[in-house]
Amino acid sequence: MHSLVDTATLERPAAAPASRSVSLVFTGSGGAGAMTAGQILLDAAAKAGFYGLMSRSMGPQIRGGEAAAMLRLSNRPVAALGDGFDLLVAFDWGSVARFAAELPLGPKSLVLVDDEQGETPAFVVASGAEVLCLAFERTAEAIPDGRVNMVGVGAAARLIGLDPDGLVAAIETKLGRKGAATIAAAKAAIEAGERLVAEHPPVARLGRGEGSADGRWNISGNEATGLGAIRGGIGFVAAYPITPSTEILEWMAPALERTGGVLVQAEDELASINMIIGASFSGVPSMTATSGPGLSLMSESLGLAVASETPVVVVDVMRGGPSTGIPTKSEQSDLAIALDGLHGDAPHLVLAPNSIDDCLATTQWAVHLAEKLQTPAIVLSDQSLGQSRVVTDRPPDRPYRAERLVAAADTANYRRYAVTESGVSPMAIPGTPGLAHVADGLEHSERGTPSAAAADHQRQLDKRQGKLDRCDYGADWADVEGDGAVAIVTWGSVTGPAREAAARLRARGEEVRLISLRLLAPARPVEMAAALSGVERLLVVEQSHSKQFLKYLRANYDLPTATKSFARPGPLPVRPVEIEARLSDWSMQ
Amino acid sequence: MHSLVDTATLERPAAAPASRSVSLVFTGSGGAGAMTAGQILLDAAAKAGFYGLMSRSMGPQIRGGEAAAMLRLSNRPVAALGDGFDLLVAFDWGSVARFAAELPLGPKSLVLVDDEQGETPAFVVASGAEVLCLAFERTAEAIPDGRVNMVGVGAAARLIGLDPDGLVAAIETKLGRKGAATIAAAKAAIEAGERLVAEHPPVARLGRGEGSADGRWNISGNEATGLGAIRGGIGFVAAYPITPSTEILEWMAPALERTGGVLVQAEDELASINMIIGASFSGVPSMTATSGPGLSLMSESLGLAVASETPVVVVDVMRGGPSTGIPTKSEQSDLAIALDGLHGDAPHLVLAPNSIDDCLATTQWAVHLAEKLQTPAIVLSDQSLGQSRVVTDRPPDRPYRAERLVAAADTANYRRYAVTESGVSPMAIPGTPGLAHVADGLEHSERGTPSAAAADHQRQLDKRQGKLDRCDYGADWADVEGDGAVAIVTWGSVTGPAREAAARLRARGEEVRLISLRLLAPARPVEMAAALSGVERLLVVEQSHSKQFLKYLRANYDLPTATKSFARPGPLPVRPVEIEARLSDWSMQ
Amino acid sequence: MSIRGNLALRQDAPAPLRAADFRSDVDPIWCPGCGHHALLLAVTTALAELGVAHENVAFVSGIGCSSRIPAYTNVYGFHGVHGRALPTATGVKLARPDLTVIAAGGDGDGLSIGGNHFTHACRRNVDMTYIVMDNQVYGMTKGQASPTTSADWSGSKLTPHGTGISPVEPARLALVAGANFIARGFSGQPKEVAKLIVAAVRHPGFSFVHVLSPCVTYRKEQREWKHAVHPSLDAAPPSRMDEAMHRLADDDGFTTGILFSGDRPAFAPDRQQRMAIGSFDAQFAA
Amino acid sequence: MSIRGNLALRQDAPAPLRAADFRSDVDPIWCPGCGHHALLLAVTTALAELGVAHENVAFVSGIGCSSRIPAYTNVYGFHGVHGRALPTATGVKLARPDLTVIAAGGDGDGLSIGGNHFTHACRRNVDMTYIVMDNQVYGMTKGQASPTTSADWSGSKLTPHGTGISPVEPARLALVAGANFIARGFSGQPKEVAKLIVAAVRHPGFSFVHVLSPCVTYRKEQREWKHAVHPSLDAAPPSRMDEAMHRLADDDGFTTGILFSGDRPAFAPDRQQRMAIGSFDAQFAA
Ligand SMILES: Cc1ncc(C[n+]2csc(CCOP(=O)(O)OP(=O)(O)O)c2C)c(N)n1
Ligand SMILES: Cc1ncc(C[n+]2csc(CCOP(=O)(O)OP(=O)(O)O)c2C)c(N)n1
Ligand code: SF4
Ligand code: SF4
Ligand SMILES: [Mg+2]
Ligand SMILES: [Mg+2]
Repeated sequence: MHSLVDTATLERPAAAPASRSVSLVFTGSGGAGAMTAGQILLDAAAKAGFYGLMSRSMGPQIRGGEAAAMLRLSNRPVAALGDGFDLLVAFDWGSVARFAAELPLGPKSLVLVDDEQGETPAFVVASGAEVLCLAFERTAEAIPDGRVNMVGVGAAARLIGLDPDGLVAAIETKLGRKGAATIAAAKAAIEAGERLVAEHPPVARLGRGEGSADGRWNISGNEATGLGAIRGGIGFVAAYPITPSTEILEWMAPALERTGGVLVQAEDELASINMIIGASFSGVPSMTATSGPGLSLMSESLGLAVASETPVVVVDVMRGGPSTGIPTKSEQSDLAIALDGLHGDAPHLVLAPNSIDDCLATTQWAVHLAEKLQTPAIVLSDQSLGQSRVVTDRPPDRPYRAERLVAAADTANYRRYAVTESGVSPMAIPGTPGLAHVADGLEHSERGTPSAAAADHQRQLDKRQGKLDRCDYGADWADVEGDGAVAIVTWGSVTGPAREAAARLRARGEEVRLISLRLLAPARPVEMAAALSGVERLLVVEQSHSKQFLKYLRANYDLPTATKSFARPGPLPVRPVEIEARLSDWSMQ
Repeated sequence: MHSLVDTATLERPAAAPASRSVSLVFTGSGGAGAMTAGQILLDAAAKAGFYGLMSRSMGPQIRGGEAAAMLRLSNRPVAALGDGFDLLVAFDWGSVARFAAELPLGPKSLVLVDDEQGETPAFVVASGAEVLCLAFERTAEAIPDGRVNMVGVGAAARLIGLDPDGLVAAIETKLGRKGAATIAAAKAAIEAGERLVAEHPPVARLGRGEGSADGRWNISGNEATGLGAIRGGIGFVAAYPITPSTEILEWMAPALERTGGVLVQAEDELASINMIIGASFSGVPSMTATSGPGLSLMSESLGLAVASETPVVVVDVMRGGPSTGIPTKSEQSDLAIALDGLHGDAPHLVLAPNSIDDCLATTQWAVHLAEKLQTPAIVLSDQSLGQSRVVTDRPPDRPYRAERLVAAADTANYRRYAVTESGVSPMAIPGTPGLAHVADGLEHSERGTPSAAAADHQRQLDKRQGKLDRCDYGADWADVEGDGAVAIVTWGSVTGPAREAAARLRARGEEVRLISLRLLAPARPVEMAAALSGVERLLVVEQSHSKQFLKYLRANYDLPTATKSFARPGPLPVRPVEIEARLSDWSMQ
Repeated sequence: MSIRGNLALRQDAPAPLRAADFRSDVDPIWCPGCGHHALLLAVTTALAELGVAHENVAFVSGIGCSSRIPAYTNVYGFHGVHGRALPTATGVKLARPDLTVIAAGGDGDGLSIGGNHFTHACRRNVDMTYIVMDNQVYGMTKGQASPTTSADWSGSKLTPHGTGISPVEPARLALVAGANFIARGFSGQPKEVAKLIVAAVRHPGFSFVHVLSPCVTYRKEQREWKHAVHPSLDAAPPSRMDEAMHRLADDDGFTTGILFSGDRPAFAPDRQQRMAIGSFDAQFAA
Repeated sequence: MSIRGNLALRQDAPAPLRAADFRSDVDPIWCPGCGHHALLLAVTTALAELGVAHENVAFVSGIGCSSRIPAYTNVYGFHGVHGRALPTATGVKLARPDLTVIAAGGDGDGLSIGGNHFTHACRRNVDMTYIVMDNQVYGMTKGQASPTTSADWSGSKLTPHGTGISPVEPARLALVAGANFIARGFSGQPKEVAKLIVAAVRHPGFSFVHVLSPCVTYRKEQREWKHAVHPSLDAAPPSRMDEAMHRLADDDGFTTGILFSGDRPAFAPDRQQRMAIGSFDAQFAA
């Protein structure tokens, strides 16, 4: 068993009548439809009044490779995958062993598999899970147009005790356009699936959720990022496709068409970043989305945005690195380059959403801040946020809009880079009479004329750093939750499991503080000192190999002597139980 | 007076008969020949048995702009410019005021200027320096083919009391090829210049140095870098021109031609870095040279070199940033990007020469380490090292050569990325039978096959970090000099003034330690702890605005509580007196 | 605001403007005698002739001696990084179709490091004008070979025996890449160059003006260009790519005038707002 | 070691090799039916036909479905980053002229992000072969338009009404950029493609082989290419650039065969060692 998780602690209760939370996964080779199965079950759970989350994991094959849809459903908002899976539905064994480490199973887990698949993979056997071989394939074949994944959905729904109404509604919404016959076939397959496991005791009894789908959202992180960008005021996007960020562009292209904006596919990332700099210089809030390799290519021109004081937003949906790395899997290892990847002294903004739905608010805030401070903002999302879907309460509206400080026409003696109290200088937008000037990446005087003088350099460096340092970022710089002398500090997607670990400890009566940084640069020493005040033990949690977040914290903040790091590279998600264990036993490495 | 230096402390003694050290500067508009004047005086001082150093400062004009040749000559090795200038020779006032901040003058300074130049610039007046108006131009005109800069050289040589023999020898070497008439004209102009100031008391009395030019070198940092590269074993260079690194290429192109290597001018920096990766993959130690903007563009492919474990050396001759910044002036602000500018967890080497002649040894060491550890090495030089010349003792030969761990033909079951004890895996060079494999920037198994498995990722990340951490770097990781509870920690070109400041304090009987890091990455916590042991007060000195070096130190090392930073951006050089002052008065910011 | 081609005209029609009305008070850093001085005059003359309002022109460049040009005019300018003038200009024009967008820079900036953007800008055919100030050398970095340098030029220490590499002919490259208008001029003839720039700006889509502009410091021999250039003898420039390929196949690289005048419509994404931002929410109802 | 053109021949002459002798044991990640499978066969067939020793071939690629190809052969391979196969291959060949160097990749890799290296590699004329596996789409990132995609293809969510941008014709671009050998093939005809690759590798200087290779997942309509391609009717390919420009001006983009066969000598810097390293010291005597 490759899992790093101690699966003995899995939550599934022996004959759990009251369980209102369940983790399950569908796996299968490309054609099997594991993703659709997961999607429909998530929709169904939402319609039945549950919260939930679905992550995806894919093999390297473009088509026909193995895929896993990992779900967690609950009557409480779900922030992360659980510690392991209660139920694994395998349409075929295929190369499922490649996912072994991503599929923690335990003796209490139940595994369903097609009964013609032959030998059970070693990691399943080793887990001690109960394996049930079912006639998935033959059952599907017996139904006209019946698909095996729908049989699996039926079996799973039954075993987790999900109210069947939601399932019917989900099918009708999802397959509505495909006509009555398709819907009928799907329903028949689902019912057949339910019958297949009718005799088996359920792994959970979800029933109906207390809530209702009304007012709830079902959204992916990449969609939320796109929506946040548009709400913030983005009117121009130039980008070059790259996994796992492309869905942001796919969502934004039609959306911008409707809002009167433009999205262009650029020839490469050097073009994307310079196109958005040009568009922003001309007055339109602009953005690009990419992943690590693309962000690397933008380094030089991000510096241009800093020096010329042109606001732009760059979303990096992180994947495994270095280099091409692991393009389809998640990691938090672009933190260092986002913070420090620009030559020269180039202060800029770095923000990170810390949940799937927070992609909306954080991206929107990034647009607002970039525009307000006339500087580039890098937003660090990752594959596990971007490509996962969540069923959640409708995210609240935030006041963050692009509001640029603009100079009035014919201002006398206009100086583009005038030193002001805030450090922000009114920007002249092309088309405004009397303010023509040249924005420049060379060091310059206040007027914008190139200058190599020490005094001009110092003045402009002070100004560019000062405007970031002096800005009031309010309470959103971090989520600080709970109290006590023990704290977890983390960022981004790892916040989900950290939050859950903290909640579990609190449920046991222990005080735990959670500090999840949303604004990573500029550093906020005063706010951080307050957040850390009284903390004696600090656990730094991140998904990187070289402890990038720990180093960032050490460089910028004063940390308690008893500071400990839990850092692991991708692609395995950090599980709540792992954080919990390290908090419970401080001697654990 | 714009200078940040307290010029009241200038060294020039009132009627100093025994002074054996002098600082002087020639300025003039492009055509005046200030650089040649400086060059000849430096050569002459060398031939007369002195050590010396010459830095250059240029205006933005391509041709005809203002230029300054800043010299320091001494009977001891010279590590840095002094605190200010004893003598300024201005062929014209031109735009010399632009250099004001770079030309610290004081009441004891002497300024020579052509007597037809009109009003003395305010900063000269404010300095209280004595101004002597001389008939430079008319004197030159009176001599057939006489050039004004030679008149200036003569006047300067006389005023610093330099033995005239060296001057004659320097002229003959420098102008030898131009024929006897040119030499005669130059000599006549020099003599006329000497006569012009015959009545004025000298500012110094150098006379003859104790040493001899024999065995000494006169070399620029960029040349030393090129020589170090070739000595290390570089056989292939691809690069794109950029100030202030181009002289490295200009020196290496003919040198490589002679050693059987190749230098190609690439279409851009993306091409340069990938060309050298290709060349190195094929077995030839390879290098490029660039400056900040070019290094930025190489970020992505540096990560490829890390992941594919292909050794390459990238020299960054730093200039003012961010963006295009101040291309002709020095700064240490590419430290952050050199350390952290790669996406993903991408451990690599970062080294920095800490004197002009150390460019040789450090570059040579970088070639050795990159090849030994199969990873990219970034060498951080800067404009003030690269474009300055030094007269110094012949640098000792170092044993550092490119020695790559190579796999033997037909090795059974060859795995390119095999996990070994050192972390270094034998590399198969194309042409070797039986070892064909694919080097890959995707994460991979030991064999090199792409893999998204957590276990392979962890294994290769461990290996790539481990090989750097476990290497024995010996004593060269830093220069640790002196003892005591007060220490300066610095790196790169700022080491020169720091070393001099420490020497001055020691001369006054105070104990001062100097720690100058040559190996910046990987961090050396054990060695650093030893170097810092017993230190109670630590002054961190660097030439950056955002305290990049301080942050690096905090992130990686445990520093004394009483750690203080002296950080200033370029282009003004850090002066010894400034460091001295901060050490003497700990309360000073 | 009236928009025609890549042209944001003045609304108020005051006295006709002259070239000097488009010069800023910044002194060029260029060497005395550099071809770029005359090219600057050509640009300001063209701007005056076009009758554009200062504030409606965006003049974008990269890095190089040539790329300093925007600062010497008094329209809106953006002096970006080396090689990226064209994507920057593309962003400006796509975001603000009402502006007249001109990009300029050197042969190194536009054809070496910026070469990819050049071919893609030609292909994309956004309504803007690109001027390459070609001196067949990197002036700013003190004289290295560029993509237009002839194979036997041995004036750089990096290529002391010549580059050994055939130069690329920018007009040919622009044509097969898809530029919609191609002209060639010589900075020694600033009035003619001004006319070409006027025609280029007025032409819809991506217009490319290749100007031979001597570097008197590193390529003194280029003073001879004045004897080499000769106007095109064609009555009218070709308007089809195949036709133009046939003509350029036989061109010597010194023909001045309009070499191609295509009729592809400019790339201009539809910009009408149809929907309020809030209305996206419905998509996400659980 | 015998070196002729871009060709490192086997020294030992054992039994003739077959295509299968150049396949590795790694399974392609490609979709069933993808054109790249047949192209792989063409490459291995060509290697066998060329009679090169496995260890003397360097096969370099970028990123994309196509760019995975080196791992499926058993020669030395380098799978680099997106768009940079050509500079990497250039470095290999300049450092090791004794190796046979082949680079390959997709239309996105080679003509979009890698477009600058493409034109400069053509110009530089280093003795190596470049194969573009053109499916007019980004397969790996799930179906976006590439520089060769026709303007009206609306299959991508990023360009739902078509790109509106004229595609570039790679052979034309290669020609004006300066490639010394240009051929076009169709992966549905692997034997013919193999022959083109053999001719390309044997030709001195930079040889470009443009292969139409259908993406059956995102461009199902490309299955029809088999009806569109037709062999060149020319007796012999043109050898002068002007001549070839005239021919390509009238080409429909589906002509297969050798389209240009130039005679520029390959760029190959002199590599003779004349001086010991220590002898540089004298330069620096004070
Ligand atoms: C990324 C980057 N690489 C290199 C440089 C150095 N550089 C500045 S201008 C220039 C070339 C200038 O040549 P060209 O564009 O032909 O303009 P010219 O000076 O000849 O007018 C180079 C290589 C740079 N500024 N940025
Ligand atoms: C710097 C960078 N940008 C983007 C990507 C994402 N990416 C991977 S392959 C690819 C395009 C593949 O298209 P093509 O080269 O035509 O090959 P195909 O898959 O069609 O064979 C892209 C955009 C990347 N890996 N690196
Ligand atoms: S170096 Fe050449 S291009 Fe640059 S300003 Fe001087 S003459 Fe002009
Ligand atoms: S997506 Fe297209 S190009 Fe990629 S493997 Fe599948 S068929 Fe081939
Ligand atoms: Mg030029
Ligand atoms: Mg493709």
